[in-house]
Amino acid sequence: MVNLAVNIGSLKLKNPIITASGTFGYGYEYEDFFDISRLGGIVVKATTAEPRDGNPYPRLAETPSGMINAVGLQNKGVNYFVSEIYNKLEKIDTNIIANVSGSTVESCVEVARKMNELDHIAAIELNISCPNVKEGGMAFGTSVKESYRITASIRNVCSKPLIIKLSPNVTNIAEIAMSVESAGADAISLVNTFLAMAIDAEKQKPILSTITGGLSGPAIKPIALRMVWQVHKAVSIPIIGLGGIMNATDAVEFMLAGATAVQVGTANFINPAVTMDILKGLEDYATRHMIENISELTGALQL
Amino acid sequence: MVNLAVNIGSLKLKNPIITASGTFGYGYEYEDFFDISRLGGIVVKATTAEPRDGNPYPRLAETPSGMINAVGLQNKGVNYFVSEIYNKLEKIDTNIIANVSGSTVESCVEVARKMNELDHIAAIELNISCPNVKEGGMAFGTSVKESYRITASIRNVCSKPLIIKLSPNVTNIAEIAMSVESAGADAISLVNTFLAMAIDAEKQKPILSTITGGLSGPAIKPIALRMVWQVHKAVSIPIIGLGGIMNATDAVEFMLAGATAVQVGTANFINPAVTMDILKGLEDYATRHMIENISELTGALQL
Amino acid sequence: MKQIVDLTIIDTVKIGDAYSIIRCTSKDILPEMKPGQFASLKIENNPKVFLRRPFSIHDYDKTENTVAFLIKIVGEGSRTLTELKRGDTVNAVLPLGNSFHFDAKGKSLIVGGGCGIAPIYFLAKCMKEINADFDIIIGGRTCNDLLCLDNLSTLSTTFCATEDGSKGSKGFVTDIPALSNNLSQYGKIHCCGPEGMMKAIAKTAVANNVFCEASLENTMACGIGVCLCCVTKTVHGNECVCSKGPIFNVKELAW
Amino acid sequence: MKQIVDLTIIDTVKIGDAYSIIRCTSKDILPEMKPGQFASLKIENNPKVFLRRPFSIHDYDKTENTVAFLIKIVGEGSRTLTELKRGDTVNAVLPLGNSFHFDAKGKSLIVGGGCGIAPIYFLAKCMKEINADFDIIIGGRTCNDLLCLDNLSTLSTTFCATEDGSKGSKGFVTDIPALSNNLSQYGKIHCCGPEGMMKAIAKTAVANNVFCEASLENTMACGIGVCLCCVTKTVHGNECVCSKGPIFNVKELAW
Ligand SMILES: Cc1cc2nc3c(=O)[nH]c(=O)nc-3n(C[C@H](O)[C@H](O)[C@H](O)COP(=O)(O)OP(=O)(O)OC[C@H]3O[C@@H](n4cnc5c(N)ncnc54)[C@H](O)[C@@H]3O)c2cc1C
Ligand SMILES: Cc1cc2nc3c(=O)[nH]c(=O)nc-3n(C[C@H](O)[C@H](O)[C@H](O)COP(=O)(O)OP(=O)(O)OC[C@H]3O[C@@H](n4cnc5c(N)ncnc54)[C@H](O)[C@@H]3O)c2cc1C
Ligand SMILES: Cc1cc2nc3c(=O)[nH]c(=O)nc-3n(C[C@H](O)[C@H](O)[C@H](O)COP(=O)(O)O)c2cc1C
Ligand SMILES: Cc1cc2nc3c(=O)[nH]c(=O)nc-3n(C[C@H](O)[C@H](O)[C@H](O)COP(=O)(O)O)c2cc1C
Ligand code: FES
Ligand code: FES
Repeated sequence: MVNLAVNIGSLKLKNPIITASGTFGYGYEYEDFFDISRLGGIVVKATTAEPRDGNPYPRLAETPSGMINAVGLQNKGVNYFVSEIYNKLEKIDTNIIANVSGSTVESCVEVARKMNELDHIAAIELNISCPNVKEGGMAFGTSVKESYRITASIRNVCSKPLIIKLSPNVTNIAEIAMSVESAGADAISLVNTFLAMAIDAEKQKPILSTITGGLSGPAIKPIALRMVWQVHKAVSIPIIGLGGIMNATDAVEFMLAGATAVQVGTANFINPAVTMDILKGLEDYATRHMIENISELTGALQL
Repeated sequence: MVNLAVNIGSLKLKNPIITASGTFGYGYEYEDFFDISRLGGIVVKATTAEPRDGNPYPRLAETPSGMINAVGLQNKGVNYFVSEIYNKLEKIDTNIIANVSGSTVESCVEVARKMNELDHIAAIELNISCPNVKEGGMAFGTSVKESYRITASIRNVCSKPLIIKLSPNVTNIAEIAMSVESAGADAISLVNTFLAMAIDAEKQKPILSTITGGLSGPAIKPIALRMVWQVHKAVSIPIIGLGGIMNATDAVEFMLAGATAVQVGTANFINPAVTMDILKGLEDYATRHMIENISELTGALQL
Repeated sequence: MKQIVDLTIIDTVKIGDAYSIIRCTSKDILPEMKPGQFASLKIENNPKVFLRRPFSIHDYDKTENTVAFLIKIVGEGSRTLTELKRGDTVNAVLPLGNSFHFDAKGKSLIVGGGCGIAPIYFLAKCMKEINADFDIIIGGRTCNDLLCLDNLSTLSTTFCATEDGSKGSKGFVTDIPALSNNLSQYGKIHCCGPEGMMKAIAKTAVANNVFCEASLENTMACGIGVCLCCVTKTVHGNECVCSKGPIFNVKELAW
Repeated sequence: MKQIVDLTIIDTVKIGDAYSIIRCTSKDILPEMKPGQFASLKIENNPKVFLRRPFSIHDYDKTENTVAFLIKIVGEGSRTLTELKRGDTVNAVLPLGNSFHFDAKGKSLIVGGGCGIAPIYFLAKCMKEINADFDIIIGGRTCNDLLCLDNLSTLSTTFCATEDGSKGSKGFVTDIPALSNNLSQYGKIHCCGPEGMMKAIAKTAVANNVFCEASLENTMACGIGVCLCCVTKTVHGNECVCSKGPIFNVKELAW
């Protein structure tokens, strides 16, 4: 029997498979497909202080082994979340992680403060990396100073485990990671999407209403893996790795590179039950390699 | 009849299709497959001041819609190039562009100075973006100051059109582009490869001898396209776009985003004659869209 | 309940160059499906396709445990599907989305254009089953785009229009008298087709104060309402076509 | 001259679970090929494979205009190739690389292990054509890995070894007396197989002062010497296996 449990600081996961924000709704949308309480955790879709209608259509472009989205943090705001959504999440027997987003430090603090009061929210993931909003978002995640400032501000109001989700659109990811670590982050998740663009050559127009959007899927996996590796060498807080994970092998790769847990995003669209395949595959892998505790994989890359 | 000719500053190309450095050898390796003089230009493989044996094997990992290489600028040095290779290039009736690389400004200057004396070298592409060498390389391309310094130094010894090849591994590509423009670059080519990593999950080891390498191929196209678009808005010198171009549609997309010409890299490995298919497709596209001069496409994206 | 199922192709029928109907079964009992709902099909063996592709339920036979799709070839995904052969499998997530709000009260009108005829056939079949009174109008560019005309005609009075006049009346479906003059005879209109066509119908319907619902298309990633990529502008803000639709009361749409 | 050709599969023969021989032709005249050379095959319809895959020329028949490959299934690319059927096409760049330096002077030895037997058959056929005097040794883990044994035996004396002793002598090819004791009877040794096997042979050959060449494998991107991904360490520094090889005099290798 493999022990699949891992810890992200004080956050205990029954297994390292978490679903990524924006790709798994609030979880219950997937209840038809499998028992979602079997997940290690669910990061629910981004919540902002005010309701947001998101970007205009079109918001999606397919690319080689990937997709670009330009959703733009559409959500009904934190108050709606607290009053209408939270009670449905209480029934889900796994870690529910809130994804806090916003265009100003103050608005993120407001959301975090409200989320912090909800018992069944196991942790807060601060999204400082959304490429699809005009202000804030990625701007926080691409500056050492700004990423420190916003992390420290959220830390102030957040007694739950605080995970900072980094943007990959930077020259030096390790620098940003160290900055949020020193600002009090309990963990780091990376990567969010890469700023990208798709063009309709026949119409001679951008495909997305916002011209650029965020690239996700297997296309970005090699870069995401490199960043997890670099950050693993630079910080001592746990890392949640993601970016293009489609199967158990991909998940193992991220763990070997230094991730304690992983998130699965775009793959949920291709196969709504993919996380269960990954979980099964991870267990098989551990058995095959005679690994007792899956946590042994973290950073176990042999050089 | 479509006029396919384009100008990169004073450099005149019979068409916008150039082959990318490191993916087309010295050109003559492809003579069996098609008449290479039909290309708009050929960027030959990187030349450094001293001979370099490159990185140890393995140097290659396949990834979703892409590949990672860790060649590490293997070449026999500029003197060998001048005495043994150059005379074979003289016979090729298209623009031969030298790709100048090195780990110090001085060594790049030395190569550029020698290349500058060769009549049949039409232009110099300075590679400040190789992710596969310990010193220099990408380090020049990820700093505004360093990229300025090296560009200005090469400009001093280079009377030929000077193209600076940028690294995509940066937070703000437009900033770097403006820096090399102000240092005297005649054109910009982007992108070089993305720093990436591949792991063999079964062996629990990195696939590449150097752990990380450079990602190329269609996987990176959406990010490359976004960067060309950003740089197009920021500078007024011509841009040569590349990154994952596999067919004529891809080439058109790069031109619409702001490229005056394009380079084809990894695609040459999948189909050694792909550039001729792209050329034909570009001509068909222009005919279909009633475009008389292909240069009309540059930056023609409708917003 | 939504399911992920491996469908096995029983037969494929080409209709002209551009369309194909693929009929499938499954070793398990297919979930109940309603007209207007769709499936999200996985495209295998094509490196150019990454995401699933949405296709309306063209036909569903509970007793025979079959489901059919009418597919227009417009790109790599649809082409790959039409190249599947008897015995091949295709993975589907289904049934997705809401369904047409049809009933047997009064007289209804069903309008389909081009591959918008796909859900129309299943709808007409279901309406016939409840003995509803309804007319059908279908349209297309040429007679080759008038899909399933014969099958539809067996279900109820079917008018048709082609832009080139090669069959039925020449012009758009909106030129057919049932739609242009006599609209108030209908209690409900259900339509599916090109957006331009549906907008024109919606306009007349609203003017005549007739209930009208339209089946929207959109590019989709998840198909189940989580990615928020497939939104359409409604009077309530952006709503997902895959989960709040694909069938919308045209009054709700910001058309 | 290297060419890009669409090959049409004439037949495929499965050998056990792990191997397949695919024989192809082309509507155009295939370029002249020599033993030891390889082709770079494009894998279609598999999203998991991006680059071409190199395979040795297992057989080439000029008069019949055919070329054959012996393929061991090790991953997605090789599996996809072995699933091709008669009439399917596969795009190839060929012929690539150098070839074995064989001749009819003195007596030669050919050694093949596992799927390293692929180029060995074509080599033996060509040596037979010039009436060369040669012995063949092949080895494999079990008798299932002793490929083409019958065909090889018709060409010359063929010894074999299996690790489990299920056929021929038990052990490695290097345990066969021709290799272990009698090596100096040979003027030249040509080998292809697992690196460990070739290194062992090379060691004995060098010790006995016998010319020995080995066919190397490597992961490749371009196959024509431009990407510099497929290097092997030689006494002259890193050299490309695809263009300077795949056949190397073992003395040149930094083994
Ligand atoms: C709910 C729903 C039900 C549908 N039902 C059917 C059906 O029953 N039969 C049928 O043939 N088609 C149907 N479609 C459309 C079908 O999904 C698309 O034609 C298909 O996804 C195209 O995939 P492709 O890979 O062949 O083309 P792509 O290569 O993806 O696209 C080819 C061209 O078609 C355009 N395109 C792609 N998807 C759409 C779309 N959804 N709407 C408009 N233009 C598009 C692209 O912009 C591009 O120009 C439906 C769509 C939705 C959302
Ligand atoms: C010049 C040359 C000639 C060859 N001739 C033949 C031949 O005639 N018949 C034959 O069956 N194979 C031959 N090979 C090996 C063949 O190219 C590989 O088996 C094939 O590329 C694997 O592709 P894949 O997609 O099936 O496996 P992948 O999914 O790419 O790899 C599966 C596993 O095999 C390993 N692998 C992949 N390529 C190689 C390689 N080149 N050498 C060693 N291990 C590898 C990988 O590391 C991985 O563990 C030759 C290779 C070269 C370089
Ligand atoms: C449609 C879509 C919506 C997303 N929305 C969010 C979001 O609201 N908050 C967030 O932090 N990340 C969001 N992401 C990013 C993902 O959580 C994830 O970081 C990214 O997609 C990379 O992982 P993947 O390749 O596995 O999808 C979104 C991604 C997609 C594709
Ligand atoms: C094997 C290989 C070797 C390369 N060598 C060089 C080089 O020597 N100099 C250089 O500037 N770029 C080099 N590149 C980068 C390419 O020129 C190109 O910028 C990159 O591959 C992106 O384009 P692509 O996706 O079309 O391949 C190399 C790329 C590959 C794949
Ligand atoms: S396709 Fe994802 S929300 Fe509709
Ligand atoms: S595979 Fe490119 S040099 Fe050998």
